[in-house]
Amino acid sequence: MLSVDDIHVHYGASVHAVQGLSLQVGEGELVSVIGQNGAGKSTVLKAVMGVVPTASGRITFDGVEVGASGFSSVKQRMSYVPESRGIFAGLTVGENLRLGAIVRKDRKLVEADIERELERFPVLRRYWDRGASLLSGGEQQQLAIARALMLRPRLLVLDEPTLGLAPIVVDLIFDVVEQLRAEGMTILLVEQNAVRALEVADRSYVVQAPGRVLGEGTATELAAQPDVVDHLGFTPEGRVQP
Amino acid sequence: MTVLSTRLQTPLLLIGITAVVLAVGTAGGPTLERVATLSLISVVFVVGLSTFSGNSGVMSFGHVAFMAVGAYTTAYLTIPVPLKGVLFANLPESLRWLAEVHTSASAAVLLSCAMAAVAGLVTAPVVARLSGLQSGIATLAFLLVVYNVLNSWTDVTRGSSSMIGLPRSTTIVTAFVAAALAIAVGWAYRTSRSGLQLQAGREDYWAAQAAGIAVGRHRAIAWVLSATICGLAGSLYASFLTTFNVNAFFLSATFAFVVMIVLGGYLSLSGAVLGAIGVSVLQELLRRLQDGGLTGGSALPPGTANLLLALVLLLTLVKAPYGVMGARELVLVRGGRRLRRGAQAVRTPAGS
Amino acid sequence: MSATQLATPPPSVLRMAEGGIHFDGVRAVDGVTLEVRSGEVLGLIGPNGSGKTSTLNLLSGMLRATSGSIHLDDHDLTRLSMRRRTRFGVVRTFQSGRVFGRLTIAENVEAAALGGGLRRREARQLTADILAELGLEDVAHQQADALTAGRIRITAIARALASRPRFLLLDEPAAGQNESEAIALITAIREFAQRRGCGVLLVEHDMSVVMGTCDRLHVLDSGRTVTEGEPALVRRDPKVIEIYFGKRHDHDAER
Amino acid sequence: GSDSSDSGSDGGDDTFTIGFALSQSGNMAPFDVEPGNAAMLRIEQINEDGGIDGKQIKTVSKDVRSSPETVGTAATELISSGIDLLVTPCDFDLSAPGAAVAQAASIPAISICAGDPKMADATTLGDYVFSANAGSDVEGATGAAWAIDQGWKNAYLLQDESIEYTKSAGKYFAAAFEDLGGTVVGNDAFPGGDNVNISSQANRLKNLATQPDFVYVASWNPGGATAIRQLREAGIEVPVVGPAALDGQVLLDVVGDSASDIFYTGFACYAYCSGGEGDELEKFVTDYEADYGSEPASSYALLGYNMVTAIADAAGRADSFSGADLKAALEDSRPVSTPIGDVQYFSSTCHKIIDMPLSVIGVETGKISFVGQQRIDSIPDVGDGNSCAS
Amino acid sequence: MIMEFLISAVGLGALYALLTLGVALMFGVLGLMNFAYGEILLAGAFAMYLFRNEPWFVGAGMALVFAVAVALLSERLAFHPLRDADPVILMIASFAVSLALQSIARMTVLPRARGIAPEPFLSRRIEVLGADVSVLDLVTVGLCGVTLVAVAWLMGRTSLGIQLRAAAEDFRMAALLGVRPNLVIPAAFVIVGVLAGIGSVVLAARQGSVSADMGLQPMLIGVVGAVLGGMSSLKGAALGGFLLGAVTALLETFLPTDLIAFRDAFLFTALIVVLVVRPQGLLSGAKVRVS
Ligand SMILES: Nc1ncnc2c1ncn2[C@@H]1O[C@H](COP(=O)(O)OP(=O)(O)OP(=O)(O)O)[C@@H](O)[C@H]1O
Ligand SMILES: Nc1ncnc2c1ncn2[C@@H]1O[C@H](COP(=O)(O)OP(=O)(O)OP(=O)(O)O)[C@@H](O)[C@H]1O
Ligand SMILES: [Mg+2]
Ligand SMILES: [Mg+2]
Repeated sequence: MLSVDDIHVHYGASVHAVQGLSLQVGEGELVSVIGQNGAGKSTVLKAVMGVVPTASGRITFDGVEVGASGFSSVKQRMSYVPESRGIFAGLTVGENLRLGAIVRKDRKLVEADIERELERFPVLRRYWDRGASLLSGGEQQQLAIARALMLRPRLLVLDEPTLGLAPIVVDLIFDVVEQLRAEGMTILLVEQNAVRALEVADRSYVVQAPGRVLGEGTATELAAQPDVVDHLGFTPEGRVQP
Repeated sequence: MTVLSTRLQTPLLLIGITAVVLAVGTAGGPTLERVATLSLISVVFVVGLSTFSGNSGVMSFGHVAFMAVGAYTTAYLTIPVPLKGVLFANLPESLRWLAEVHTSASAAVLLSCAMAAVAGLVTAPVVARLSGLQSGIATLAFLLVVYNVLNSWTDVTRGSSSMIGLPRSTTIVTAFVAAALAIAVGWAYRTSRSGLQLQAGREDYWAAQAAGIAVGRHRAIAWVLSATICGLAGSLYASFLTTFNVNAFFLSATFAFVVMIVLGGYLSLSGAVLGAIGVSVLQELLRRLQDGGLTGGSALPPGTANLLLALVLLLTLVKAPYGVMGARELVLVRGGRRLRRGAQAVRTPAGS
Repeated sequence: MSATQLATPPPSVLRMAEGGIHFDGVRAVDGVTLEVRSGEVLGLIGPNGSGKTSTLNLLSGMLRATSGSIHLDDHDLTRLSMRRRTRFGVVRTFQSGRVFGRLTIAENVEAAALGGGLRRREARQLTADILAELGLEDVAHQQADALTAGRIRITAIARALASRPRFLLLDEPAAGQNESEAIALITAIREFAQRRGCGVLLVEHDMSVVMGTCDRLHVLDSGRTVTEGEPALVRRDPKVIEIYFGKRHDHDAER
Repeated sequence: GSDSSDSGSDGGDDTFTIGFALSQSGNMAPFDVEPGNAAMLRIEQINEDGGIDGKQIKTVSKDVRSSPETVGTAATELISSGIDLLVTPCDFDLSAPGAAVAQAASIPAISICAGDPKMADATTLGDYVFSANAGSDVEGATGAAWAIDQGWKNAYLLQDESIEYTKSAGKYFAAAFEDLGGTVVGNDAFPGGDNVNISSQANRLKNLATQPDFVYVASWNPGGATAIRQLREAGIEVPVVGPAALDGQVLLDVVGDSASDIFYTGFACYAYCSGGEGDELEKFVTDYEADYGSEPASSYALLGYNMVTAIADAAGRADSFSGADLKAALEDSRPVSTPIGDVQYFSSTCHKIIDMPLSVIGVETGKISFVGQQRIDSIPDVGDGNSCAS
Repeated sequence: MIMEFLISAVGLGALYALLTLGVALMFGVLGLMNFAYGEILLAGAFAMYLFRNEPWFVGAGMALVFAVAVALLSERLAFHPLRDADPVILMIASFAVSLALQSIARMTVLPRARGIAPEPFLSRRIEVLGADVSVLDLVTVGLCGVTLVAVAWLMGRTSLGIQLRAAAEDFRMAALLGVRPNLVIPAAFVIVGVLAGIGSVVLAARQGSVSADMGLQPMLIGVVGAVLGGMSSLKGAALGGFLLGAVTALLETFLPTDLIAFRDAFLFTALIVVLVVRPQGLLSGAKVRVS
């Protein structure tokens, strides 16, 4: 469904952050990307969302090229939770949430979806009328995820969605992710919590700076690759190496 | 290259560039000499402005007022006493002595700087307290106040009438010396303890506070220092033109200087210097172009020069949104003449 | 860090008594009393929005307490500005990094050293030491803007260290770090605290970091203290499990 | 080769070169463009008539773009290109830097229409500096004399504080009016500029115990016109008198069709103004329109035209075109004939027009028309060292 | 008499509030301190001049059209390519736009000031509560009120308003959510153009003249008033503008004649004092948390 083919991304003239990375996400699949700080994970997601231009390579979603003229990720129903959360500080929590569904025409269902998200993240209901920047870090993260879900996306792109969340909310997020996957949503997930990421994902990519794939496959498959295990510092089946 | 010489590269290069202006001006006949002198005076002013704005990140619209203070002080100190008797016939009793004082040209320059510094000191507490846009508007308000007082206090300032009869003591050489001095001082401040802390405050006020940096105090220091340099520019300007009136120190001058500093790159001293010289050269080229001096006689419609200036300004901003220099400084690396790449201003897409 | 400028200060205590702050009806912090002693790492945990950052804001002077008091030993800090508190040695970092974007990493650290009142030469020396200690030498002359989120967080910590803290208040320093990096960071913080006799207040959600670093834990919920004590005990507290760790916490702690 | 390095000092030259450093662009251009055009028109005419004693007048123009620095630069450039005489902008302050350059080079500099009386003083900017206008002192005093002639005894002075021209017009009006036996029953001021709001001033005036016979509005366009309009809107219907800077089509447009009883002392009545045309004036307007496509929009244009007549007259009498000789001839001006009658230009102490009849012009229900000519014998001495005062 | 002073102060205050609103909107929404606002006003006023022989409402309508057209044009040519630039740069760009528009106006249609005859209806005076009041002042107050309410509703309650504020704050993120910046940002310029158009109608009616540099002072008033009131709050901005106007009128009323020339010095000193006491402006807008 999503296909990233040998892309290169530069920042300015001197930083070549992604160098020939490819990855595939099939319909209904949950794919995670893990790797060290600065490996280029976020950059790949940005490229997928058309936030940064690719110098070469192709990214297609449903056969349509991303970044080609006229393409809008929203039209393709792709939702994105960026690393920086992208909360609008000048808007209220409610306005932020509504903004997630700004392109949707089905007003009634939107209201229902808002209700669903408020059930899921009660804190949002509590602060509905408040400026979004006043929320605590973790509360903002919840808002960002809820907003992304408001689109009813076909592809959900999450960049470290559990950043700054309390363990109990981290569990909630992973539950949500699993549930969405069960409902058939396609998800591309970047996560520092590699253990959990490998656990929930159908397949994972291990990325190494500067933006290259080191290994790819299910947790078990990855566990069989010595350089991956070496790089991660633990076996991807869930146990910390001594 | 030793540490010392790397540190001194930028100011030396910049002084070298102003020396080129001096050379061209000296060799090129009276008109060119005049233009070169005025552009060197602009360098002094813009370096002064940059000492505040470049380090603090607050764009000031008020510095022209310091220039005015310098110019008026110079006028009071150097206009021959008999002429002053005529010009300031209605001085209030308490200020009568002003009509009698007279100093040498060099003392006048020093006192002009001192007066501008005093004006800077008086206003410094306000600047120390305000940041960002508020500060920008406060500086604008300061300019409006100074302009209004100069324009209306006719008995003392001659109101909107020109000051006349100043002896011509600014030459292209003194202008060059002043520009070199200003660059040296500007650079010394930029790399000083206070300068670095102020730049930190520019980047993030709260983080700087958390690092124990008294941003307001450093802003005030930079303000007073830059006021002094701008006072110098005003003094040079007055004794170069030998006549001026209050309108020379108002919005159009402010905008002209702000254009210089922004085009060059308002965060860097090199940007200030290059902007001042570049825009001066551009202005003169456009003037000659419009008068037909470049096209061999056929003059362009009046106003073309201003229009072209606006277009060049816009185009430059579109091509180089942080000015020509961005936040970089001019350096020579290992003998080869090129700009340092390290400090480019890459913005993070989608925030970071 | 060179010993010349940094003789270990006498042991001391940073204490907030009954501190509170509210924003338009929300009691973000509601009568919290806590103490950090030099040389120890106190973990401050709690659900999202429980008032951890706000507590840190009160201690650092970013926010003025609406009630309660803050003392460093006998000095009353309650009314002092953030900057003055930094000069007293109470130094914080921010949840979002907040480096000086268009300065280099070295300048970031040096500016803080100068802000702490050091002379130029001393500041340069201290900067070099800190950069070496945190492994930032290779990027010392890069502009801070161009770094990854992880490096930015480390730079923020380096900058805090340059203020020569007696008490270091860290807001989620390990967020966005992967495991090995987080561990390296913990080690650095711990070592620093012990060597310098510096007290650390650590706000963090990553349990491996919290459990591995903290001497004591203080748990907040809705702006109030839930419990306080040894990490091992707190982790088993059913109340804390209910509001914070959740059912799966055992798994978490293992990673 | 007239434009080579042979400057004005070379008397054997067969051309006479005038350098024009006027604002053709920028905010001061409206004041310079028409007088400049009219001056060029007059030069053309003189050249067609055979020039000055057979010598053609040559012109070089530089746009000074309303900027004082550019005036100096343009003047330097013009003088080094060998002009015999420099014409500087209508505004005194914009003229000054150019005049200073000319003074240093001993080349006469004449402001095309500066009205500030200080321009007239040979000791201030220097003895090579002149202005081809009568000055706001004359205008103020003339307005006062005319009002007295109407039998008006009580005046109210509404002073625009924005420029020197308006300040001295007001000052000389008040002095002359009291000299002539009138009373200034009150005065008020407003800051002027293009954002005029005089409702407070109007309210104060309306609540005055003694209502004046007329209001002297010492202001300039377009702010002055706006002030008059706002006076009328506030219900103040007494006559209004003002100086020449109120002159022009714009006054009529601003005050509108229903406004009446507005008078000012202009230089001529033509084009938009009816009733004053003599044949010569009519010819000036037609010639101007033929050259520039529109009628002049204010009577300042005529000042530029007359200036050239005076310059040509002096140059014709000068021993050579050297700066010193030209200056001497200028200071020894004799009355020259102009479309508005004889005008007496400079003397050695008074470097502006010494004697010129001013036209009193009135606005009556949307029409501007000639009311009469007014001459004054002397300018009151207000103690500001005015070298042209009696 | 006091009543008359008050009404004229309120009238001027309302005009200033109108001017300020446009500047504040542009800043609040786009981070653009628009120095070219004065030339947008100029365009409106010029339309009033051009259509001075038509019925008054035709001129007023065309003023809106002209102002909107110039606003849109400036967006397209200058601000569009600079969308990500920082506020100082945008401000300087707007200054360049202002310079260019002014030069063009001078070179083509407005080489010198032009007059617009008074509209009899607006220059009438009527009796209100025993005071003799100008209709223009009343109309200004009414227009200001209606505009304020309309803008507040538009920005706060409509989807366009939300999208605008979002796009202003984070251009890329808004686009990722489906906000179409290429529609929404020009929409902001349209709104600002309409505001400027209304302002220019009032301005033209008061001043009766149009000149190439007429926009400068109103623009300064707008900028200063907006900062005084608190940049990020429209209500604050309107209040700031209103106070600026009212205080100006009061100073003119109560300053002795020989000090009236110093009106601006008093006014702006007061402004500085207010800023020092309340750096965030009189009404600060949405609070943004530092963390
Ligand atoms: N805006 C930017 N300008 C310059 N360089 C950048 C920018 N953003 C990222 N980089 C560089 O690109 C590389 C990859 O960064 P990226 O953010 O994709 O890494 P990441 O794998 O997401 O890291 P993390 O785990 O810390 O989030 C890094 O070396 C980083 O320094
Ligand atoms: N300036 C403020 N104005 C209004 N409400 C605020 C403000 N600051 C904090 N709050 C509220 O106070 C509560 C506590 O916030 P705080 O940031 O201290 O939480 P936290 O414990 O740090 O959470 P997290 O783990 O998510 O960072 C939150 O509900 C937040 O919405
Ligand atoms: Mg990342
Ligand atoms: Mg927090």
